[in-house]
Amino acid sequence: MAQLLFRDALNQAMSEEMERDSRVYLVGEEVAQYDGAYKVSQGMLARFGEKRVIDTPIAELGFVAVAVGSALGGLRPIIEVMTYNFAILSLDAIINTAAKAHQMTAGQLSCPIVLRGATGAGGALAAQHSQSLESQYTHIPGLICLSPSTPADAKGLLKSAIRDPNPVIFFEHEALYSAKGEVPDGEHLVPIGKGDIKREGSDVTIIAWSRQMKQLIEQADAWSEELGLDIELVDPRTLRPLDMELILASVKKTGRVVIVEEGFQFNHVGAEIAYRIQRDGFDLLDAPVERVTSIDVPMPYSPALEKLVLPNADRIKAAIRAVCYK
Amino acid sequence: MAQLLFRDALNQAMSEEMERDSRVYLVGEEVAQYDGAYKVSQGMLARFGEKRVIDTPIAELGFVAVAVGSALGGLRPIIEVMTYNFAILSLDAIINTAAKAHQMTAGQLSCPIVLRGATGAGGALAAQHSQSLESQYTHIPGLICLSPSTPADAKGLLKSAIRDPNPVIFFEHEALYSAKGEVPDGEHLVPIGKGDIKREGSDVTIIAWSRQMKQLIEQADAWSEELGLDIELVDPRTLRPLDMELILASVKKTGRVVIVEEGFQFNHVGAEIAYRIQRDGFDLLDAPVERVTSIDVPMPYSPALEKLVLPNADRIKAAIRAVCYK
Amino acid sequence: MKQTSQLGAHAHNFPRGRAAELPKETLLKMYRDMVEQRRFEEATGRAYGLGKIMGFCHLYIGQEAISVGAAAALRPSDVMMSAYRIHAQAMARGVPPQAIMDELFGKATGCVQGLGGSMHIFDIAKGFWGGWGLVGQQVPTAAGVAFAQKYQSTSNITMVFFGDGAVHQGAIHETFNLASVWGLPIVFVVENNQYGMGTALSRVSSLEPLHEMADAYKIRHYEFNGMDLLESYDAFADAVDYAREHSRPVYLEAHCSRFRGHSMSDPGKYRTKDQLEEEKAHDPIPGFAAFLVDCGVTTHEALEAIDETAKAGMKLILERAEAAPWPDPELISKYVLVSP
Amino acid sequence: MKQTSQLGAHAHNFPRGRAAELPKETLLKMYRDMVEQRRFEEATGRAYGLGKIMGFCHLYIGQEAISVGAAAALRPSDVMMSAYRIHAQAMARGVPPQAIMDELFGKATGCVQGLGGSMHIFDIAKGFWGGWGLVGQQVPTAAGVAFAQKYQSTSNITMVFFGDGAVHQGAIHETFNLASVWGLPIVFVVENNQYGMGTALSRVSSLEPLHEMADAYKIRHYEFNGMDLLESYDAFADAVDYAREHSRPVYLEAHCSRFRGHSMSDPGKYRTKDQLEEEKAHDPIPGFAAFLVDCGVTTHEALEAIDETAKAGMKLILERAEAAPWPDPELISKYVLVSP
Ligand SMILES: Cc1ncc(C[n+]2csc(CCOP(=O)(O)OP(=O)(O)O)c2C)c(N)n1
Ligand SMILES: Cc1ncc(C[n+]2csc(CCOP(=O)(O)OP(=O)(O)O)c2C)c(N)n1
Ligand SMILES: [Mg+2]
Ligand SMILES: [Mg+2]
Repeated sequence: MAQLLFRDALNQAMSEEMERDSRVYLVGEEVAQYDGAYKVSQGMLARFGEKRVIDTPIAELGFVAVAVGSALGGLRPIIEVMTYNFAILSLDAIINTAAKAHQMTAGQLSCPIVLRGATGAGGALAAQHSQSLESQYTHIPGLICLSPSTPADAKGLLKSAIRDPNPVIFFEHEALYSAKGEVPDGEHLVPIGKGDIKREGSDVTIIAWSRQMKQLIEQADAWSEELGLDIELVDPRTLRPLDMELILASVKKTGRVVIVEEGFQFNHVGAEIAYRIQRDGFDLLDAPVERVTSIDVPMPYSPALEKLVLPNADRIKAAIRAVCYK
Repeated sequence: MAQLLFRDALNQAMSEEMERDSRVYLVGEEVAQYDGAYKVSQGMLARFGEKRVIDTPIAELGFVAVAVGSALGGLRPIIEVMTYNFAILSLDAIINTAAKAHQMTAGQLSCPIVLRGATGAGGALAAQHSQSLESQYTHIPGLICLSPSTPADAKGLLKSAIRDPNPVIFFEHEALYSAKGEVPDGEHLVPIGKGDIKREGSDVTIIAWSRQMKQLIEQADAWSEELGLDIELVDPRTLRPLDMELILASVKKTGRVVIVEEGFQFNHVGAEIAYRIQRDGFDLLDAPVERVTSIDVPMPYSPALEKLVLPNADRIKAAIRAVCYK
Repeated sequence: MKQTSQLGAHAHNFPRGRAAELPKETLLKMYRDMVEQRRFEEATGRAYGLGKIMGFCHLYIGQEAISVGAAAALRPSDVMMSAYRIHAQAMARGVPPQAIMDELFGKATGCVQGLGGSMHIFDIAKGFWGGWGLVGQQVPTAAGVAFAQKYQSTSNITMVFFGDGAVHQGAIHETFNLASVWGLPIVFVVENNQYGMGTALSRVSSLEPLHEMADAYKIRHYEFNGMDLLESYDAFADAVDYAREHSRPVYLEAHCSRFRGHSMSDPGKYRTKDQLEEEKAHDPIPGFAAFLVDCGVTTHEALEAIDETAKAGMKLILERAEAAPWPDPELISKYVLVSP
Repeated sequence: MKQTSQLGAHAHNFPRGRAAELPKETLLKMYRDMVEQRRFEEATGRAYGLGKIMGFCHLYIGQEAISVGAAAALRPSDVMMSAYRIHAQAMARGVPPQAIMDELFGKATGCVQGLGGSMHIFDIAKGFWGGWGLVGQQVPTAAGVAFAQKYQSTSNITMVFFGDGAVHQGAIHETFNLASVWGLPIVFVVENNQYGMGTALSRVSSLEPLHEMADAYKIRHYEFNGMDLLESYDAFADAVDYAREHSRPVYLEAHCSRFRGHSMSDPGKYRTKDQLEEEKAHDPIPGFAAFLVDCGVTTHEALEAIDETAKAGMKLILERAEAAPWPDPELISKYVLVSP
């Protein structure tokens, strides 16, 4: 197994799939000559040429919609949005075209795009550049939504996404690009729709993904010891469709659930997971499901405030204690 | 009390507030010369003139963003979007400007807009014109979201919205415009953030709003009798911020909850309500919270299919039975 | 507002006269196509009035010279894409009228099995790619199809229609720039019928004439009389050849007029009766009929017979649509995701 | 790509020479403003390198003739709005540099109390309205402010800045149309520094020259050398007067050059060293200094003294920013909604 940066794992996934399938191309702002705003596409212009690695003007609705159209026309675009904050401008193309084209044409067309780019709070980027807007996509039937927490999952899920015949929305936490992790050698695919137990434990289930899961992986041993509670970490990896089987199996074991997510809280993904757990696992629960989210405000710039707004150790540990009545 | 159509109640609310405050104006596609695509602004051009009732080109991002800017500049626009399906194009102005301007300027600016227009499935309008995209707005801190079910609430809430110093998103179900109801004479305001018990009952709480609530009001007596269960109908009216006090008081009484909403189910408003009920009312619940939503697909055109996709009597009654273990 | 009396008097900078080379059979077929479209839309209007067709429904009556001229200029392997006023455009492209009417009735035998309705007609095999409901949405989407055509080294092109109401949507401007920079083989067509719903173009637009905005994007552009079938064919034939040969966009402005309201629910109070009558004086069908007779291509009687056949055909189509089966409930979830 | 050697050679269709009427004190103040902006940005760069400033941070070095020329043409009651490369623009408008630096440090004494940072500088009392992070977002927003100015019958105008990278955003096109149709008193200014991040304009644009796109919208437009303070002032003075007098939009293209990377994290590999040197030869500050000395307005020594004072001032500003208090945690939720 090789140690890879998250960004390089993504680069490998795209490059391998572009070798494999000539219909796959990469398009977005700064992806070609600049090697990507976050250097995810480093070297890809040199390797695949201008036809398949394409810089766009800053016109998020236009270039995303054109790429969506190209998928209807038989190609398999990987569309990089610099961040999902900007992709708000592209939503019409995703919600009203990509997600609906297969159904609206009764199967005559399909829309195999991968929309991918940075999400989350990258560090003192303030109100407009720190959002986690996953729920704008998970809400929409016709879309598949992925959010990896490790380089291995990033590579394996992105390869699966590129091969999938449906529109896939792929979230990369801005603060993960430089994270390192082991990635299996050779062909490595992670199936869409399958979650992963990142740490086995018996007392309390923590459900999280993306950067929050990475931080939990780093803390779980220490916290388990400190709290005297054996923490199980469940990473859904796919946000839509949810792997409820895996989640409920963990709840069955622990009876206690904390959901940690970075976005605004009101009807974000955690609310959906919590709803389903209480509906399908009502008798398995020994305590109400708790969640820890960002405080529900536009992100302040000052680092002194940002760290209070994001989910942090104090708030997560308090939630663990609460569900364990400790 | 006068009997008014829902659309006329909205018209009265706007007209009264425009009489009261010269900063208030109405802008949108077809609102002036055509009297509104759904005739909500009938007669307002004639009454208030071209300066204050303004037709726009079809350019949802542009005209909404300009109106948002005018609110920063001291005006109080009422912005009619023909439907919220089209307002997807305006989201950047709402999420990144309107919702954040007050916080980003540390209070130096505020953004008193009312964005209002049609939502929901109006009847065989197919995949792109039948969406209930409330969660795109309820998710965002800095916004207030209202969704009335009766002409009286429509008038009272819209007047409160126009007077509110914050950005307010106001949802009008397309199938409600021609609904009739009593509206109190004289000055009639409904407070933001306060729900309403539309029917008192003791056995089961049904939470719903907008068109779904209207249909429940019409059916509740018959169903209570048929099922031998006394139904309580709770209408939050304000979707953000939620009146959890009222909701939990009802749950305390009944111990059983069904949420009925028309939109796609995944992380819609009902998920948030359910999450909060189980967290804050865990010990009050005798059964898991159930929800009835539209089937999670892009809406088919054929009336034969549409009626199966929308929440219907069979599915709602089954959910009531389920939470009552009947 | 552009006076309809100007409909016949535009500057042209495209080669004229190619229509004159069309064989007699083609001219007659084009006439028949216009008549069938007209009769189809009239039948649609009646069925809507009877509650057989639901939802939003927009008739194309008055604009038939555009759909027919365009279709005649395209190859079967080219792509045509449009908005929601599309029954006639789909017919022009060869989609069977029965499949369209069944779709309007919401039946399983419709061209999209009842999932789409009036606004969402698709028949990919025939090169008709819908059928999109958000004003402007189809424009970048179509540019994407043109992108794929170029990427795959086909010699096909894409033609996309939109209305005068759509020209202010930012997406269209973003697309013009991309199409120019990337050299996409696409023909943009604005059908300028002077109204977006009830709003006269001049009340909300500073773009006049519309097609000149293409100058900024270095895109070839011109206007033509969309009420004149021969001029329409000439304009499209030139644009299609240019886009194919140079792999470059073209922007055409078709001046035209819709004789009915915006949709079935629009009483059309924003036009006076006189104004409407004036517009109807430019009806493309009698105009072309007169031409065919004048040139000795055919006789009045033969044209009458075409009309009678079309009318009878529509009666049958309505009966069959009525008798067709409703879709199976399983359809609801069948095409949400592509099955693996 | 536009060669920088062309920076001094543009067609002009605005009246020249108004700068010549400016009093000596004003000319000196304008020089001082440019120098202070330059020194402020250099100080900002150093503080960023030391980790005192976080997040994204974009320096204005090279473009000072634009901010200063613009501000000199505006009235205090006018509104100036911009994107995220704004420290210098805010200073030009009179926002105290200390309040800006404190904001960059994330301190409670910043102009938005630490909530905004580098990209989101606001001081409404001074007529500086930010400070917006989505490319193009400020343009329709500013048009809305102009709408309010007109609605309220003020004689104020709004001036809004955006970059060459923003000109393809659909929102800007939608806004141009609205501003023209509604007759809004607004000056649109594109600062064409030839790059949007690492992308040279010509690689992604068919708009050349940029300002000519305004033709389609019937908006007055012209270009000027944004590296020349006097030309800049002339251009802005004319535009501001025109917008105010006629309640009409104007579109200005300012040709310019940024001497640093896009943001602090951009190594700027897309420009050769030679190219950058060539651009720096047009530095507006020494150019204006030479003019002032040549005309006998002042001496080299006096200008040196201005620079020394500015440098010393920045040292103090950094020290104070360092010492300023962090915001109170209560600020987090204080301004999410307007308190009743
Ligand atoms: C994004 C969006 N905004 C608004 C509408 C509502 N709408 C439907 S058609 C229409 C008018 C379009 O006029 P035009 O483009 O001229 O086409 P025409 O109807 O004349 O063929 C409007 C406003 C919509 N469907 N989509
Ligand atoms: C909508 C949106 N898309 C992309 C970005 C990322 N981005 C920030 S600045 C920038 C380049 C803008 O260049 P230009 O408009 O020329 O301004 P300059 O930086 O040269 O001042 C990009 C792509 C963004 N902030 N917002
Ligand atoms: Mg039209
Ligand atoms: Mg630039």
